[in-house]
Amino acid sequence: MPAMREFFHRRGKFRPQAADDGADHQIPEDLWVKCPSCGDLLYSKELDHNAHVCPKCGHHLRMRARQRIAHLADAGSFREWDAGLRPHDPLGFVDGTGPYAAKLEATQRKSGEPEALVSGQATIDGRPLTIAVADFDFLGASMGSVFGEKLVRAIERAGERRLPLLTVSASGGARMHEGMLSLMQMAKTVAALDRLGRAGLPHLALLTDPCYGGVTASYATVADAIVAEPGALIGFAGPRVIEQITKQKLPEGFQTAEFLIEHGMIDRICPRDELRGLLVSLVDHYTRGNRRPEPPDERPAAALTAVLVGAGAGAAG
Amino acid sequence: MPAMREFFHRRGKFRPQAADDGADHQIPEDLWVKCPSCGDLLYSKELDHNAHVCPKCGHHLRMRARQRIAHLADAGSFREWDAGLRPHDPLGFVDGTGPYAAKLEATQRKSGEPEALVSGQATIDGRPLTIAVADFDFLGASMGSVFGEKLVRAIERAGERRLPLLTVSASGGARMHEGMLSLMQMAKTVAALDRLGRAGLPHLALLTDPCYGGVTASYATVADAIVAEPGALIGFAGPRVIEQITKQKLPEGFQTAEFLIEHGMIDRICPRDELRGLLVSLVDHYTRGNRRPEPPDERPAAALTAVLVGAGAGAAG
Amino acid sequence: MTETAASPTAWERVKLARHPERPHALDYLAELTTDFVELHGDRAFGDDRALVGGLACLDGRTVMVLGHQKGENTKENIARNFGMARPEGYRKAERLLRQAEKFGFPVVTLIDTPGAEPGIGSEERGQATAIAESLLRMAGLAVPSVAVVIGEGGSGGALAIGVADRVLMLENAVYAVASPEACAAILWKDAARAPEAAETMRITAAELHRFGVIDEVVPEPAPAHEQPKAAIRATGDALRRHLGALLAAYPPDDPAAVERLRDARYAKFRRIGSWRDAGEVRLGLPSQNGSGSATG
Amino acid sequence: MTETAASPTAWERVKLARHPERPHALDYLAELTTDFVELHGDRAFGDDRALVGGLACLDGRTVMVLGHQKGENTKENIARNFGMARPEGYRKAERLLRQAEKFGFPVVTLIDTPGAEPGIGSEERGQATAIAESLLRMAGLAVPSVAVVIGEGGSGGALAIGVADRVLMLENAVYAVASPEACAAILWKDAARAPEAAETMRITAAELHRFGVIDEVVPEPAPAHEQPKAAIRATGDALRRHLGALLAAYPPDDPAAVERLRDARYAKFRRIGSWRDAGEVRLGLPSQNGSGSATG
Ligand SMILES: [Zn+2]
Ligand SMILES: [Zn+2]
Repeated sequence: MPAMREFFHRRGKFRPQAADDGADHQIPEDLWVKCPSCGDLLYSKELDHNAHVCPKCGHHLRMRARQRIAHLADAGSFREWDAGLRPHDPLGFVDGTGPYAAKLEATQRKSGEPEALVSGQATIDGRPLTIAVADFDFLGASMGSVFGEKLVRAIERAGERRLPLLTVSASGGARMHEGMLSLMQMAKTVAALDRLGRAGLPHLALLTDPCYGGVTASYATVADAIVAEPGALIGFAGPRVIEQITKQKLPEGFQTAEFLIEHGMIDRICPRDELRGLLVSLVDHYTRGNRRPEPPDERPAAALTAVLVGAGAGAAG
Repeated sequence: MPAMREFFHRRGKFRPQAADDGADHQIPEDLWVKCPSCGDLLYSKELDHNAHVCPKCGHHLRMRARQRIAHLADAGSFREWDAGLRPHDPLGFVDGTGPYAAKLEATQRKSGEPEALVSGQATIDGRPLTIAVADFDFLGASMGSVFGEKLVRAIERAGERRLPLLTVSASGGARMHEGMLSLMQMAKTVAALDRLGRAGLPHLALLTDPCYGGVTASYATVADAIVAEPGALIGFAGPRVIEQITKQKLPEGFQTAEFLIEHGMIDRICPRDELRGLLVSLVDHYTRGNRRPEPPDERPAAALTAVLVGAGAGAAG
Repeated sequence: MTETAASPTAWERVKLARHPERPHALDYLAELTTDFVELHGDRAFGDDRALVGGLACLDGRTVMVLGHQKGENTKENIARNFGMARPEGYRKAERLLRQAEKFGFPVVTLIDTPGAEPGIGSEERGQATAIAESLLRMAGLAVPSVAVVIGEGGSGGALAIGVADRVLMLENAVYAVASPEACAAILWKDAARAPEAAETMRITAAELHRFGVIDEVVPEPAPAHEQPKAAIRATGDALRRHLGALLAAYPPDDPAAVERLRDARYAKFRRIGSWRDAGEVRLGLPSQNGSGSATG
Repeated sequence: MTETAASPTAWERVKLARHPERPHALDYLAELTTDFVELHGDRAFGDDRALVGGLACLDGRTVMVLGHQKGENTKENIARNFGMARPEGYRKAERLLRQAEKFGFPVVTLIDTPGAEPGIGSEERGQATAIAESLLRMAGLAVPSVAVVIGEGGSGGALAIGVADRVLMLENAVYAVASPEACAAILWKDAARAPEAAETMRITAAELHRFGVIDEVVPEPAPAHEQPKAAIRATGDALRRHLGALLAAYPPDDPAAVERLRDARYAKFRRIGSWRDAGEVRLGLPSQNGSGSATG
């Protein structure tokens, strides 16, 4: 995740919701949270009730993956998939702070998640869909083998069950600790989406703050409709890297959702309290349209499903 | 042809090779031609031998359609199609200088052509292909009904005979005197090219000076490979119109072939003396590739040919 | 300008078509569709507010809509560039047309533009190429399409979203190869002769129907800026009728229908034009509506 | 840096892969193909000289070639942006991939880039989107494809043209999720630790072969900058062998082969990765080459 760290430090705008320096900041943060935009101290329960939007200035604070699912999905509708998949250390990777394996354990303990992606099936206002949500608190939601594998299984199941797919992304990029295996998840997830698209099923992408690198440059932007949250930072290279390399001052609002829509890269910016409504409309449209028994390029849907089932790595929860 | 006239007057750069003011300039021009770029007086026979490229400065002067065919095609190989198609005046169009019908007659007499497009079959270095060449001396090669109809017939025959298509364009745009019937030739020619493409046959486009409006915005840029001559002016709106509307000075080299390749709009700029070689390479490549019995979107070639034959308006020469 | 009992002249219709209070594309969508979700951007350079597009529900069916959009006031007109699309607009159109194909959405386009923007940036980013690629996509579209000229049909920038299976046109809309002013400036050397140019260019719905360029004239009981809802409802009726007929003839769930649809669309545009064939001194005028034939 | 009889370290290989005299994409085309016709432009914004593409004849067959292109000297390096492509480059690639599909040309890509350009303009014009769309097109390509990492395989900007049916890699090429310098700067807080980072990142051809990321290592009898023709010829041999096998297995004139080809490509990338499944405590390491398996 080449770009991740800078989001914790740049201009003091981003608060590390879970620092990865080993210190445990959880106790004070449980009660009071400082709004990274207006600086107000917010009572964390109130913030929870307001879907983590600052009641003072409207800033959209980051959400954990399960918070996001709770916010978007109908109560009790979420059935998780592949919760048993765990990352390990295929490269024997050791960096300046120690082995990757140890870092994984610490992160799992602190975040309470086994990996940076939570996936499953849920309903939104009664509409069934497949959902895959990145968790920035797990190593900056960097995409490694398990992130990719869980996402691909979710995509395959969306194909099998003929359900729309919703991805909710935030990421610092590919996970460096798994080397090229991480980079290849870009190819793997996009390839799965290519098949989903040929089967005529929609992929709706929600981009949240911050979304960078290999995630933005792969599955997250290969979508039929791309929605971003207000103010979210989204890009390929991180702002600090660009500043360092180009020696140029970045323009005001660079890489915000508002910048992206102006440059034609996303379909909508949607405030969090209107997200469910927009997703329902999109699901309805793409589901209504999805009447053609054969995808545009002549592939019989039955054959496709068979392939997806064959390639799929097992039963779903 | 909204943009045509300005090419005769702008900055004194363009010499009217056939003026349309009724005066007959042919006698002096037959012998000496002034290079529009360096101003040198060139003996017209010498210019003919040099493929209308100024021996002094390399400027590519405009060529008549039949000069172009003689230059590109193998000697004696050209068989013309649809020479009997003639424009007429469907709208009863009368402008400040009189009726369109009278203008057509005068233009035909002066240019020696019945219309602004010459089409047929020829070989280039032994490779058979379909060729359609615009003649700027006929009302600025504006695209009206006959231009469109002849081009569409040529495209359909390229499909029937499974030959590559080469179009050589120069134009002031759609022919205003035939109103919306002219505009619709954009749709008609592009629709024919859509079918040619689905049949897996290549369209090579050569853009020559000047190429504007409805021609650039339709068939001429719907091509697999787009080649332009050096210095050719190519665009959508004419430079004078843009200057008048925007009140901005146009950048140096605006709308030249060199400007277009820098902006990603064309594949190659090719000097006239290398054109045949480049076209042979392109024909060879696209003909070698053309092995798939079915076009990418599953349409049986046989059915397509049947449709093309059915829609075609008669036998070819 | 007042509307008379007699038929308005071509030039009067130009003014009606450009009337600032005439309903624009989004007014039609608000009245005729539900659940409109505008989709933005060309995924390469920008979002053009002069050409809007998105998903909408028409009689319980999702359609992909595209339309030029003029502003309702000066400020909005500046934001929407007076309905003159840039290359980004046509590339957004092309993107959404591909999406319509992918999901089998029928396409509805609403044409209302003075023309594609003439400008330095538009040339730099390939205005001609963007229009041509939109034409190509519409010509080969795998789903049924209906275009409606609701106001100003200005040249190639209008046609870019007009290569549809059915082309309808409001009674007081105009559709022209160039603006009458531009035509007059070039061919009369006097832009003030625009009314004459408008007459001889044959730009009214009735004339274009006679020439086979459009398929049906949508009546305006009163000029649309006076009774917008009436015009929009009449448009809705025609739209539903044609879309219904197309969907019945080319069901989205019948793969063979795609080829028949493309063939029919090709045949429709293939015959437009008028010429004389020297051998027999005959004309090839469009025969679609059984009218418009003449001998030279 | 000298080449030793012992196997070079990862960091030594980084330096070999970046050696300015190492042959670049156009050198391969000049040596291995005939009649190369470069095609330019993305048809929307620009022509990126850091990513070249065009038609070339390989053993009597036309192939579509794409490659990152570094400069041969400082001046050319500036023109070619040191082989760092901008969105226009990836959009040109995507356009030419579509053309390859249309005409049934097999695709050959040559990977050699420090990475996609990080810059303000590149972000404005959607670097991420352009790479993602190139990935998507390669993943679904209807024709066989072979990618060769000939020098520096830098992150997403390299992978954008690397989703091929066969991925080959020269012995002294490297292919990495990030540059060792960037990795060291972030994870060691010290770019000077790049040699260590290079080691632990597993970026050499031999290691990536073991992990199932690449399909074959192309031997360099001597480092390619010392004996360029030998390296190019070895690459040509491998290229021809793999392309031949793909064309035999998936003949361009067999429509059913397209689906089998896509399925096989999907299966190839589908299995890349390494994880533990809690239920059985097993690993899902790539099995393609029968190696690289380990227990956690
Ligand atoms: Zn706040
Ligand atoms: Zn000269």
